[in-house]
Amino acid sequence: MANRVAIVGVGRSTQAARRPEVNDAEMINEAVRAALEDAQIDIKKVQAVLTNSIDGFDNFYLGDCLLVDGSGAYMKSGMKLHTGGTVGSTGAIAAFNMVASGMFDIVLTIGHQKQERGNSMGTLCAAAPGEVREYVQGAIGAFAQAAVEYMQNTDAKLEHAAMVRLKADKNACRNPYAHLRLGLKSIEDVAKSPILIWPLRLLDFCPQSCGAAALIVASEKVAKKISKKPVWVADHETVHELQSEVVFGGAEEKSQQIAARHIYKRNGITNPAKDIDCFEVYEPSSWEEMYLYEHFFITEHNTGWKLIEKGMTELEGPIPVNPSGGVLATNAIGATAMLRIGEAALQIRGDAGEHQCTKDIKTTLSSGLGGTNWTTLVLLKRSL
Amino acid sequence: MPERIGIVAVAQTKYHPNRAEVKEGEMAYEAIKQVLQETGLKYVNDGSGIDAAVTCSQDFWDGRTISSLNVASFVGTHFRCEEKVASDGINAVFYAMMHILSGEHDTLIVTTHCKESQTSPSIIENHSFEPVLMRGLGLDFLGAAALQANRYMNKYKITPEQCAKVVVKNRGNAKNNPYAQAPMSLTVKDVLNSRMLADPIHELDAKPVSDGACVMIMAREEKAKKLCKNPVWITGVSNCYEAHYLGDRDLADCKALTKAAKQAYKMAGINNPLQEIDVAEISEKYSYEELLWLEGLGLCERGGGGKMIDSGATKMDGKLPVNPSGGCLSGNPTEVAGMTRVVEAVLQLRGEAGSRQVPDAKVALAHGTTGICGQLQTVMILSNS
Amino acid sequence: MTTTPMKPTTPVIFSGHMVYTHKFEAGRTGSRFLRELRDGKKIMGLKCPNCNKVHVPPRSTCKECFSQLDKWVEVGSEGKLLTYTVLRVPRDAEKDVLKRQLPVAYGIIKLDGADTGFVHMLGEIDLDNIKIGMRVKAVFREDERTGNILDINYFKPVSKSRKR
Amino acid sequence: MAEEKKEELIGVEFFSKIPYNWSMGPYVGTVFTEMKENKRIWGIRCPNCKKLLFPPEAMCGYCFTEFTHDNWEEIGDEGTVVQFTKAGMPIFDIRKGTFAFSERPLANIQFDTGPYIMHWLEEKDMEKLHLGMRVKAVWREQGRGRGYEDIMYFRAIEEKK
Repeated sequence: MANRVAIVGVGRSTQAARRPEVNDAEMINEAVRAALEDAQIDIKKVQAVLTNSIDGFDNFYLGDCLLVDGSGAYMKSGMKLHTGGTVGSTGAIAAFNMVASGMFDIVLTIGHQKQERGNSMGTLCAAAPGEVREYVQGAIGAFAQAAVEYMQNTDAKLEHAAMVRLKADKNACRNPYAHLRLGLKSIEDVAKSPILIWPLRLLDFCPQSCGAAALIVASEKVAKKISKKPVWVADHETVHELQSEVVFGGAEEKSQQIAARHIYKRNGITNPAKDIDCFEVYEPSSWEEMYLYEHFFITEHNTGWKLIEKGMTELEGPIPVNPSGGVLATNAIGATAMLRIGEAALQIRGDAGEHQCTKDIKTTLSSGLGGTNWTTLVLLKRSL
Repeated sequence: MPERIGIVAVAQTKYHPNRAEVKEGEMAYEAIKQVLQETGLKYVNDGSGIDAAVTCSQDFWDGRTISSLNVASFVGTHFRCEEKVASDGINAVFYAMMHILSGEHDTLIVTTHCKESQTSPSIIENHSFEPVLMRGLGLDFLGAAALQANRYMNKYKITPEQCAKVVVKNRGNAKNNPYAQAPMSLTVKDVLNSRMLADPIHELDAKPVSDGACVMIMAREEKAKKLCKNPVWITGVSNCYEAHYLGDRDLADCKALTKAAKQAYKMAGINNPLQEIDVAEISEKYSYEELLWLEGLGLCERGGGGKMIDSGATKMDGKLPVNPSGGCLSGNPTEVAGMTRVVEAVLQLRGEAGSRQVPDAKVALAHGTTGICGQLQTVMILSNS
Repeated sequence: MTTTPMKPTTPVIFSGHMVYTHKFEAGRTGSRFLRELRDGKKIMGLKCPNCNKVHVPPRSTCKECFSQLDKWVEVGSEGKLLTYTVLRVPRDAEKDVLKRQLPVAYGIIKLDGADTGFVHMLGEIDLDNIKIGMRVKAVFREDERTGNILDINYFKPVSKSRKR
Repeated sequence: MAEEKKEELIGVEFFSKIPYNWSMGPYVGTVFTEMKENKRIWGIRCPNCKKLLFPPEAMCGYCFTEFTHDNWEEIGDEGTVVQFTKAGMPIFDIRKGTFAFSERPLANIQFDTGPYIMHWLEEKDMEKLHLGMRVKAVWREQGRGRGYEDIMYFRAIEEKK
């Protein structure tokens, strides 16, 4: 990148199925105030504000203009970025680019969504063109298909998906900002959850939450001046993909592998499991997390299930994945991909509180998933 | 800024009230094909072609949750990078510039498309009002603009005739623009006799429903010089948000535009905009807006918009020709309007504006607005030297 | 069979709708404002302790100084008309959302005691000589107020006789 | 505080129905016309990368070559079921704004010639369905020019010997 960029402030609003006590602007304001507090700066120092979310869920046309009061964008530069589920990470990457370009020193970027409002399934199906919408029933069918395929190709069982869900819930119970904190004790607890579409259980799929996330991104000279623990943005990568019938899983390489190869090659990462200390991945289903272990080359093809079985990716484990509880516990879709980056930054600073990993975290990789299997990756480091 | 960003190729579709015969992507492809042929660039990953895409469209206008999927195949997004800006097209150019300056990619294709005729603009615009306190009133951009027009015209004694002159000028200029949708030879009386939509805005005072797309290829300075012999440089750009609630703003004023213009002029090293700018392309969705935005841009004193149009300074032979292309009033879709202004400014600076060419234009201004009463204002200065 | 397919002679249009029912939460601040409209026929504002501006309709953040507002103030239901317009032609938004008989007049009113304008409708008014600066007064619905911005039916001119 | 709890929070409801007249364009328009007039399904074979694209677009998104009108290739209306689901719960239909049980299972069907289509299966009894079963389109008597809706559903046919 032309100029070095650091995250100096991370803000999260509490997430829940419904947040009737705040409107959208006030919910965003919670995350913005938390980020300003974390960065120890006043809103006047912020030069640009990006307000990102998915219009369909908000039912706002030009949501960034509508929420100026809450976002602090009044009389400041800014715009709205909008890609599918990756909108939070695209908004963060846009902020990194705006600062790296040298045109801005401090940029506030916000990811928010209130999914209590309308029916999310309808908006997800509306990603298909109008003439096909009668024959689309959301992404859950695609995830179910990928899960069936995974079980055929490996020895993974339903229990392994339950282990992933159990890990997510254990971590979420240590994260006050997570939405679902169920206190699941065992795999049997997960097994009680009803099957939505075989083999996917209700608990195997991400919830719909209301919440906001905010990041304050600063240039090198500003970051060193105002922050004791800036988190450096080493690299980021965006790979989109055209709609393919086998949306998830499938034999040949997809955007996840291609994005991972690009970012690893540029940063000299040969053994991700060793070179990267912690992963915050965007896993809409328990099975997808096992796929992502393989797609991000943390382990070989068809062996993702072994990692979860041996507890390697627990919070205390050698390769912690989603210490924050991940998307299975919290999914306000506009904020979700940005939370992956924010949580990773807090791990590097050691400020994650209860869900801080036991091992020392110097390098993290955050991923975003959305659209027709699009992938965004952000590599953060404690020092460049 | 040490390194400059160049626009190496531009194209736009002929704006049309109802492009019922093509899909959104195919409409955009009409323009995309021209820039690909002109530059010979391909979507390749080895740095010798187009590295990534920045698109600009709205889910509400396309009726599709992720509307960049409509152009995905045409801008080469398969296993490549694409980002969508969901504000006016000029902001996509602004973001693409920063994307290149950040070093992530060197050459970008930037597109925008919008088909207003396929849906109800009024209902969609109503969705941009705050739901609890304003949306229930059933306002859309026309109603809000009429509130601003009355306030502005009342405070500075701007007359309906002066607003009508803007329409006469712009629709007349459009006769020289093959891409314009609705060129017209009008008199002030014609405009004032057209049906009243919402006091004081007559039918001809407002921009018509329009379909269209435009596209440009942008590159880092050293690559831009290789790609074309006369790249146009973006020397200054900024944008700024006004308040959302109409009651929070003095609608006779446009503080956000003034701030954005100041920052853009400072970046471009412009001290006296009226002297140093040779041609201006301003986003005027309603006739009064051209006068108000002229004041905000510092091209005339506060309240002097009426005198400026009376003086003829903004005519083609005036001191500062404004909207030689015919502007939004002669037909531009909402999302596309801002980028069309940039495209027209580039054509002026490359001397390719045909019969609407402002002779030896060196510095051009392009301006775009997003939202109710131009809540997000974007100002861009371009030059060909 | 490699016979070529038939090209459409006229554009093939696939018409449809996107239909949502959405419930927008007003939040604690917004709900208080709407409750006061419904129960007390009162228009409330929030005063910023820092820049002493009374925001009507109320919002919990002052956009100028970003401080959080919680000092409720009742403002008058009468005020000065800052600007207006009269919608003469049918618009889908008005037809779908407001459903009132055209022409409909809108106005921005600076209520006594408020520092920001209040966007609403005008009624019981001669549409052809509405004057900016005239004084208008809120007329609340008497039948069923539901805690909605439309609990105020419209603002009507204050008769000249009562000079202030 | 206790007083806080019973504070009445208000939500404002909006029923938003936005009309769209999407144009199908020359390529998908051709497919819809053929489905209506001749009950045949066409796709476009990309001359360069040989992918058979259904539904077609004006340009191949994989190798960026532009199509002309002689790249059409018939797809036929028989295929095998790759995946099927029967939503247990009512699904929100954004075209009508209502929740509805889908009375038929929805299947991802791969045509014999390669491309995929998502459509209804005639057989409602899930037990009688299995992955890999062969199906054939059952066409509406009088096509309405609404493309996939001119096919009522896909009916099971005997396996290929």
